[in-house]
Amino acid sequence: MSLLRVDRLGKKFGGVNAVDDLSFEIRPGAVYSIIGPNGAGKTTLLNMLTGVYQPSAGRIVFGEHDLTGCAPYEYARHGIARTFQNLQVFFNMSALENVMVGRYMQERCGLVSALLRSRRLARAEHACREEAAELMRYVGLQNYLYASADAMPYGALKRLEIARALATRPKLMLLDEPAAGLNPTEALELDDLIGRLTGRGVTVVLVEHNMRLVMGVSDHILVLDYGRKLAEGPALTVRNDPKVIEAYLGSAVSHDGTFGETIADAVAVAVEMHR
Amino acid sequence: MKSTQARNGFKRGMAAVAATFALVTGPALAQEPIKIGSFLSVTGPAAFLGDPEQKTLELYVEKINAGGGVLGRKLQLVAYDSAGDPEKARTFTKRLIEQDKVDVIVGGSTTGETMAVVPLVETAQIPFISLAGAVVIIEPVKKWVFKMPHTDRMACEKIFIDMQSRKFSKVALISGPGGFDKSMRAQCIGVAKKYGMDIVADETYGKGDTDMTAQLTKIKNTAGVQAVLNAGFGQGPAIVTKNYRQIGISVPLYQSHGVASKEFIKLAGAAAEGVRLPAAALLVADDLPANDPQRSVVVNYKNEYESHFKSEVSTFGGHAYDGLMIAVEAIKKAGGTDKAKVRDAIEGIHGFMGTAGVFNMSATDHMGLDLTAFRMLEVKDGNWTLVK
Amino acid sequence: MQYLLTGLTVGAIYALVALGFSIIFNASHVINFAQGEFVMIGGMATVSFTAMGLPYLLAIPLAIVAAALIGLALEKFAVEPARNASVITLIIITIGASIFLRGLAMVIWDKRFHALKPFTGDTPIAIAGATILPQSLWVLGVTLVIVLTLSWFFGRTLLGKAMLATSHNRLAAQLVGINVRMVLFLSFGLSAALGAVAGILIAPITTTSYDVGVMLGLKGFAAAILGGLGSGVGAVVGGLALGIVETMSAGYLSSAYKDAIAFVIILVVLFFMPSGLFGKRGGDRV
Amino acid sequence: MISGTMLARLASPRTGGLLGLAAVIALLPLALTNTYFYDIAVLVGLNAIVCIGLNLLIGYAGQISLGHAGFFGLGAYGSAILASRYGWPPLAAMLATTVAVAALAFVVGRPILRLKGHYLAMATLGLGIIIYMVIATEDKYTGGPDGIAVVPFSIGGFVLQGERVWYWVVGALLLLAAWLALNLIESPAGRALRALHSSEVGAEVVGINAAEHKLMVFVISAVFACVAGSLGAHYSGFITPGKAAFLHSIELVTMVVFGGMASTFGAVVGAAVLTTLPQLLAAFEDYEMMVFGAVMMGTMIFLPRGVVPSLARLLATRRDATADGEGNGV
Repeated sequence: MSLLRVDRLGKKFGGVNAVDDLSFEIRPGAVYSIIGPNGAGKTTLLNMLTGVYQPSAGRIVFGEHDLTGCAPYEYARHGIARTFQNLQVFFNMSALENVMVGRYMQERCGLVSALLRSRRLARAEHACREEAAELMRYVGLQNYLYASADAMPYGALKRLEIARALATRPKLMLLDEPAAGLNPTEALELDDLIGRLTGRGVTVVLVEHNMRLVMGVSDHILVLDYGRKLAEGPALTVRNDPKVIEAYLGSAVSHDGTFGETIADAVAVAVEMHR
Repeated sequence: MKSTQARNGFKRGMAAVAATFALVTGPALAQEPIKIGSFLSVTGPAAFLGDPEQKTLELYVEKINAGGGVLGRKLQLVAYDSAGDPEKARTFTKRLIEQDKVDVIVGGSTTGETMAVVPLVETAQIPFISLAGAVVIIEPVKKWVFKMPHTDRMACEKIFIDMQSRKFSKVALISGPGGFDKSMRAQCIGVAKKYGMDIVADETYGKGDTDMTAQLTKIKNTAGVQAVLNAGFGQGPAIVTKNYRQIGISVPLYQSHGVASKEFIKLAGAAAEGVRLPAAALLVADDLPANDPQRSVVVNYKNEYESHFKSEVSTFGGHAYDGLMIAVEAIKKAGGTDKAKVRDAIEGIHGFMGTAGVFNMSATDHMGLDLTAFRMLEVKDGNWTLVK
Repeated sequence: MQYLLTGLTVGAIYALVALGFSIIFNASHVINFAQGEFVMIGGMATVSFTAMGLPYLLAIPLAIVAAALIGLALEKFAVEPARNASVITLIIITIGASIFLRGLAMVIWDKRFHALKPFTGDTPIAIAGATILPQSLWVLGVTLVIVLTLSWFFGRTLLGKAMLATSHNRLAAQLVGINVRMVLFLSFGLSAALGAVAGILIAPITTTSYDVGVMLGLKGFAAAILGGLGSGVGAVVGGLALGIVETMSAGYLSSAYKDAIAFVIILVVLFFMPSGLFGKRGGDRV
Repeated sequence: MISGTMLARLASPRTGGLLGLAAVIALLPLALTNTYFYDIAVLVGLNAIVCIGLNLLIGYAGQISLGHAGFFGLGAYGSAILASRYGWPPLAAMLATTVAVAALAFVVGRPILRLKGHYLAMATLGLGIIIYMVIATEDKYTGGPDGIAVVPFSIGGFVLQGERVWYWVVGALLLLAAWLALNLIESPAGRALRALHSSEVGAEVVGINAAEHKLMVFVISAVFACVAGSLGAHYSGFITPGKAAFLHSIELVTMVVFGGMASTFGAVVGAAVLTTLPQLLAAFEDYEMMVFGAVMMGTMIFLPRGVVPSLARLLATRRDATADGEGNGV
């Protein structure tokens, strides 16, 4: 049984196909990575999987529900959470409140009881605060419990987004380049965090350039190129797929270093694969 | 002009010092001044009303004091700028009554401002002489409220009488967005039947509009229009007059007393030629025959104002003059500033010659002017002339 | 026909004011609520220069320069010191500036209305059954010249291109060596001058006073939004459209509600084109 | 330990701030030596109620409105027409007007709030102007630009009259308004508002329906304005369309930004300062406008976050306080 099914999905921007005729399925409980060079359509895909963009063609089915055409908050209410490549932290709040916003769906209450601050709400708020603090500790932000978001370093903000996404109690969590901009130590900690997420029963979709991270945690990999599926399969199969190696090295050479990170990663992958 | 307030504050401070001295040296020597309160639209869209009004009040309070004051007491003017905003007018009136404890209020450049303070003066029981135009101010009669200018209804009547004499009966109306404009429009429509006038078109323009040819074209295309009446003040009527000539409407154009100043002719330029309007005699002071009983009053005021401020006199300042003088007259008659007595004295004003005409107040008429107070004027060679 | 001519004249003025809004918006993303005040300053300054006996040929450039200087001063002393503040704070600053300028004008000049003589005579010209004042032709002609000059300026000159680049991407512009602060500074001067031109052109038709800027500023803003903020074509089309809609509804529908009708149309347009007629349709990038 | 939590509670904006506001309202009459001062205080209170509501919309949800005077005017005229012209009991007139305005805000808010930034500003401005024009033009019902008289407010035979009585009524309502606003801000819905202000996408992906929340806060702020307008009409006894005009809308937004966005007490301070300032500046006469403009500019240049948050921040840095310098919900 699949958790998420994507069927012939497409997205056009002014005549250019950012994502084209893409189909795949995600099974529950796994780490599913999507890789590909810059501009391959990874973030566009993620935006469609969370309702931020409306697809031009195709369908998105989550569990039993066809979510095609739904608004982002409806995706969230069905259990899909995400983080962003360009941070979407609420900088006008404290870190703790950021995570508390994540608890919105469970905590939602009527307007009247919000205005009058009913006893039930006050109690729920207290519990919410506790749980948010717990989640911050879980992602390793125990030192920032009282910080305001605009005073936190970049790496901490990335984890704050993960905590906020976790607070929604998702079934599926989409991480958009969680390692970008992190130093090597922080990136290593991320491996561990992703591992613990699956331990909690959350299915993870990882969009990432950091091949070391991808190869380390993925169960299944989808390789995109120019919005189309280049390869897909278990991590071991994909890493040995000659098409992938060629595309990666080829693109790296042809684009003449524009994707510096990718080149380094690709070489690393290539070396690793031929070992 | 620059700072009556500061000056007042200074005076008040001095008075306090003097009072302290008085306490030390014995019984008070100086008597309390008589306080005239005022709130006027010195700024804002009705500034062309409030500005000459305030200047007039200041000028004449000074003059009266120089002449020994009233009943041996000096006058003190406390004036605020209500900027055409009724809310401000209300607050300042409260301030005049509660804080400054004035004896009588002369002010209220616009009808909105006046009407906003009516409940206050009625409760506080303080005589209030309004300088605004609309007929609602004195109809129904409010015990403590009087007004100086002719009503808009009288203006309509005067114009319609003139139209009758020229054998017109089909009239087009064009009016502006302000309270004055709307009130006059309503009054004119109200009395039109009485004078056998048929309103065949009724157009309006908006605040700050820069062009009225659209409305005027509509009037031009209306069949049978014999005359056009423009109710409005400020910039609008000048534009209407210019556009009127531009699109070549040939029937006569009437304006209201709202533009009764030299400025209108300046703004509208050559297009103003032949425009008629009802106004007080002040505008044609020098044209009045020597035996006209009003002549000396208006000529004196005109010369006084124009030599002092180096700017042309307007009827609006004249209303302030009338208001102040009637207040002073009433205080004299009442023999003091007892508010009820002053009110009764104002109501008893009879045969008082002001710039607007002869005032005959009564319990049922808190304005006291009749149609003879209005003169019909026409613009000729860039100047106001009496229509004979 | 008469309605169309009138609408075009009125619209041309709105367009000039709207262009001023757009230029400052492009440079700073701020709506300059003091824009209408430049219109007033242009008209009033010309009135007082001619009253001093200066001929139009001297008085008009002087008035435009005066307005531009005030625009530059506004940028230097009010906007520049607060450049790190949020956009809404800057907007409130410009509102404060407009009140200040109006107060200043009231003290320097007076509260009365003033007329300017038309540039070339007062005799209406008949065109196809309608009439138009020579001054209206001036309005239309000068607006056309200004629009052409501006498109040349932004399309062909280095400074113009620099200003355009800044509006598209401030950071990138900075990186290629454009002095972004200078661009912001100049944009205030330029749009103040534009406003002044509008004020001078319209003064002989409508007369001028210390508070004419309020309504013209408002209409200019509406025109800029209708056309799409930051778009030059949009400002011109928006201005003309607003002018024509107003006069048409005054002529055919109800003159009392003509402004309301104009705003209803703007609202409807915005509901279907949330960035105006020619505005940039940008989605959020995440 | 107990006293510790008590202290923390008192320092929180909801408890401490409200107590402070209550204390100010209770003690202010000591300084109000005559009814003129009471009058000013009542006007401050009414403006503050509007600003608290408007601040929820502008400060917290980040949605600008340049048309709120329209709702204020509708409240005033609804009460005036129903109560004075048709003889409804004032309370019933007020409730009916409020329901009608809420419904109007709900209907027009949906399409309008889809717009963003300056376009939203334009749309709300247009809405306000349309409301104003209807009020000013339909003189058969509204009395036109010259305004209309309003009967005093009365409940079951008891007539609310006199500045002192009104002072306590408006004071109590102001406290209520502040309490409601603070509650809302601290609730999940309030956090949702602040979240969508900062990042609409970020808010949506945790399940917040941004459009619904914007609409909700738009309606709430319209209701605040409407109730204040209705009270103001009964209080002053006479209203003109100026209350619904564009300039009044600008004035309201200025109060909010001046006092400090996203600060309930800032809204109160902004209303207080900008309502009393013209009274203080009356002494400057012709220079009043200039000075007023200069004060506005100067304050926004030197305290760009608005008076209350900027001063709070200054104090916080001076005391070198703990990490929570922002003080949300102040």
